[in-house]
Amino acid sequence: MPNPIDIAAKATPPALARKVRGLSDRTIAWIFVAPTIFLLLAINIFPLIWTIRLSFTNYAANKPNAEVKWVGIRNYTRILTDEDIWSHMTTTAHFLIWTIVLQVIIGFTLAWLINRKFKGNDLLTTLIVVPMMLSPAVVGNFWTFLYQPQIGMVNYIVEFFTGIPAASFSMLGPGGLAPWSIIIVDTWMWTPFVMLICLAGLRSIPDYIYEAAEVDRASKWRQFWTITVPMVLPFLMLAVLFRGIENFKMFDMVNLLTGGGPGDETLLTSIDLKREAFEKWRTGYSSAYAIILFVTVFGLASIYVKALNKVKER
Amino acid sequence: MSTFLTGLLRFRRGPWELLATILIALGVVMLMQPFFLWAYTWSFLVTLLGTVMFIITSHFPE
Amino acid sequence: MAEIVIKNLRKEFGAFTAVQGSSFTIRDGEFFMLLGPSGCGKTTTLRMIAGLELPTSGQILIDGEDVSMRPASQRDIAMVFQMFALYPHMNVRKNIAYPLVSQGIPKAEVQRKVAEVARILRIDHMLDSPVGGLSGGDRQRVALGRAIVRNPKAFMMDEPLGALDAEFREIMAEELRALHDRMHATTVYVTHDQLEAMQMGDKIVVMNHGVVEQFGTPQEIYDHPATLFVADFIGSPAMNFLRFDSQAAAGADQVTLGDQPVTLPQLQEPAIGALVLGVRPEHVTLSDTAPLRARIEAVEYLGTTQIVTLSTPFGTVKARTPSTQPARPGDLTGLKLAAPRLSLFDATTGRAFRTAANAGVFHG
Amino acid sequence: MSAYSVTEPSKASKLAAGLLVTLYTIITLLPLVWIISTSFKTGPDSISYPPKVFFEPTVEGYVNLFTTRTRPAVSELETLPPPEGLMEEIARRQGTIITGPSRFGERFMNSVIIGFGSTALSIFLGTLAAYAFSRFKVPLKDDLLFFILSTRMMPPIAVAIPIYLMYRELGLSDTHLGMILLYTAVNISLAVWLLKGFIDEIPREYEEAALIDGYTRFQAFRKVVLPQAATGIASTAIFCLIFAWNEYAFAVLLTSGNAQTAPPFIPTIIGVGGQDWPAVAAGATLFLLPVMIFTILLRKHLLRGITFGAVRK
Repeated sequence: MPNPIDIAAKATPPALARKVRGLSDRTIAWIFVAPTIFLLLAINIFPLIWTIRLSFTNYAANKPNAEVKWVGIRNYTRILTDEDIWSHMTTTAHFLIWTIVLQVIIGFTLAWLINRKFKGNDLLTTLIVVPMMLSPAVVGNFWTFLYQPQIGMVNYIVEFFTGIPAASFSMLGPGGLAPWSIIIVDTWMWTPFVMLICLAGLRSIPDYIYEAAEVDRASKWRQFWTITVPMVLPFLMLAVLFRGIENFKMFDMVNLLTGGGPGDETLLTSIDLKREAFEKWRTGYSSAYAIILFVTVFGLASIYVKALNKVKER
Repeated sequence: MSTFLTGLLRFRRGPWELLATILIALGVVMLMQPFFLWAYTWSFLVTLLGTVMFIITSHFPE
Repeated sequence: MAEIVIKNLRKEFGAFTAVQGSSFTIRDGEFFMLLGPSGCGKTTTLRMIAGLELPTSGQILIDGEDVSMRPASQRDIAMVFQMFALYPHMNVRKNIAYPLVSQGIPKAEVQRKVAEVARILRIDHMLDSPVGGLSGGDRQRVALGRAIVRNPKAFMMDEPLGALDAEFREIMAEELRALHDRMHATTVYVTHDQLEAMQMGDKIVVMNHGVVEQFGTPQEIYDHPATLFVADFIGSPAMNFLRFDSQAAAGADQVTLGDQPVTLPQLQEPAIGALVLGVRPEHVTLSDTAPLRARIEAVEYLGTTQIVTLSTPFGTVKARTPSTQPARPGDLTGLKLAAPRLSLFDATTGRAFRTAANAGVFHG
Repeated sequence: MSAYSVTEPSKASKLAAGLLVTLYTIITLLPLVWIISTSFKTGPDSISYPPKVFFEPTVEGYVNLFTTRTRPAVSELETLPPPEGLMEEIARRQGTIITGPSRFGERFMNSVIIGFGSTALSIFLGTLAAYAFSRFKVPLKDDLLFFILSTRMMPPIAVAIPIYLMYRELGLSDTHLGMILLYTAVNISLAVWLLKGFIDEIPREYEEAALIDGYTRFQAFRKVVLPQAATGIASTAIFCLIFAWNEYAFAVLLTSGNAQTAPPFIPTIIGVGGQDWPAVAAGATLFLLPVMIFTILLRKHLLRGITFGAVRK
């Protein structure tokens, strides 16, 4: 029985139909896509190319009339042999590794618990997610209040539970706690992100897979390691990559919480870059710095997109 | 392993993408490790190579 | 391999009773079918035998051992799921090896067994491919492989052909039966397809609304349905029901249909009130001289036979007759019913009356 | 005997899980509760030690947030006429007089204008592009989609330098338009990816039927696709809005007065004599509240939003 729609479609030859109905699909496709591409070219790609160009010069934005000299790859070689910047990179790595480790452990555990499907888990999930949606800048700002030396909530709670006097340490001051303070805030803020993605991963495992494993005489422990973990892993990868990229370029929260200090204990590369570019006005030099960060993020982003497509196919 | 090598030789996407991914990851690790200055110095080139390779090889046939 | 005994098995989900008090025995090496329409409790029964659900009450004995309250992992059974339930992140080899590795069997032994099973199922060439890209039939074979690799006490199969297209179903049904004939493994097989059940099973349990309606060999169930439901569910076209009021004493071999006597197997219990006479279409013959009058309504040509639909004072009757016999819609004719193959049901309870023919068929 | 199935966790484990998650929820919400409660404290209450859990609520923080005040000498204060209006009265109670409105209202409005402006623009452009990517054969489709997504990954600081220079040339520095365009460029990647997912889910048959009924592509898009994608468009819009609302790095680097949004402003709130914590907390509360509400509205699409539509629930 032929479909009435098919018959109607055959009544007008496609080419004619297109002419009658106005623009061809191809033209429409271009009209629809072009503004987006144009905007991105203007505000992302053009500046990027400009940055690349600047990165080979000694240009300084606060002296627009000074003579601009080509310096070849000297900016790059200086950055890549600078032990200070290298140490900011390792500071960033420290921040990155610990936030990811903590967020994965807590986030996965939470997701695993929520997946027990107890009553009210939807409500709790929604509440847990709130910190992640807030403005990182405002979050950084109000945590400075919680971290206030002597009078802050955090110091009080530590004293309350451990007896260590609140006046004896400062979360953001000297004494080596500052890196951990930013790790705590980042973990507080972004654990829900990892949790949500893990939860999606856990929920993507159909019940019958566990039933099959049960029949196949696998213990709960074995089921966890041979089924739950490997099947959630692609999702977890996604979360880790995304958090990695985000924290590699982390600026807002940390800038407000510590501004890189004390000393340069929490001087992440992006904050260092901001100082070079907008305080010391070494535009050429910091352009090279920016390109190095950009290429790293872009490399990670391409792996991320690959992971994204892999998860999407499931 | 042998399928990986033949994949490389025949310009298949999978193994080349894997190689590019490894290069990028290696570059990132080199950039942020606290042990060797030379590794930090060369990290950018490794990441750049991996990224360029990724862009090219993602157009290879499956 | 093992004998499975089910005693008064009952399962409730809250207020809903999925299975109410089933009892039957699956003998060692039997290919046993759980048959019924969807929602009848057959899958729940299977899942209770497998240990994926625990019964509300009742007993399950595997090899004489009471396993009713044990989880699946302690029952030593294997299962083929409707959607196959292959582990999507493992390749074919790892899927088949999983139950062996779970039990801590040495690697060499695992490799040997997997290879052997793969050879039996003719999937040795795809052992290293991921299960994601396999066709339905191949997935089915992998799922089977995973089940048979371990020599379990029994196999559970939950509509294993349900996810295959029609063409593959035929092939896989034959393969499954051949595999069973070779391994003689006790198999419990759930299906809603009566043809599949008749074709493959040694024994069939027919369930409806959580109740076991009948339990027996395919022939017994087909020839002597214990209830109106079974009579209607099994066979295509279904058994004809002639509804009438009458009475007959135990020992009688006739009932009065309208004003005509109809001979049937000797009754072993009295039958009174609203009755239903059941007759399979192939046991109805057209004869112009027969006293039971009928009018031909439609004729459906099926090659060597034809299905003739007739209207009688007792309801519509379908007859399967040789297609050489002339039959035209509108003609009046008479019907002859094959006396030894008739069943008599109580219209109110739906139960078949005990007769000389079906006496041996009923178990409790 | 309770219902049992291997995939159903036991009652005890459910209870334990529920308790643990509840505990985590309480801990994680504590800082937020603390900030909100601080916004209702007086200055001295906010910095008392040990921290005050029970206190007499006041809206001083909110008054201080929206006003600038001076602290005259006590003798001068006594000579003033009685306070007019509630705000004045509250200020007077702290020993200050209101000299004018603060910049917070202005900054808040900037956030609203730039947020809504860039959201509208990204949704408009994003819907068009998403429709094209979803329905037509666009050459180099995968590359374009990757390119669009990768722009989202750019470190803001890395592109801020040339954008700063470019805006300086074009006179877009510290303007609403400049910020709207910038946020649109950042948001459009999310909009395209998310909306493409939503439009992919609308069966093509509807449009094909409309085309056969004599609609043009444009009409089919407007009258068939848009209404069906409405929920998707709405949730995408909320995501874009939240991003623009929360953004800090570009805002702090590229704006200073005119077009500055609230996030760079809130930390600069300094009261009379040191950091005025209740006012900061009040600013944070007012600023975070809309997002909290949106989060609850969005909960069904949250996962999609944060994974660019890759994971659907």
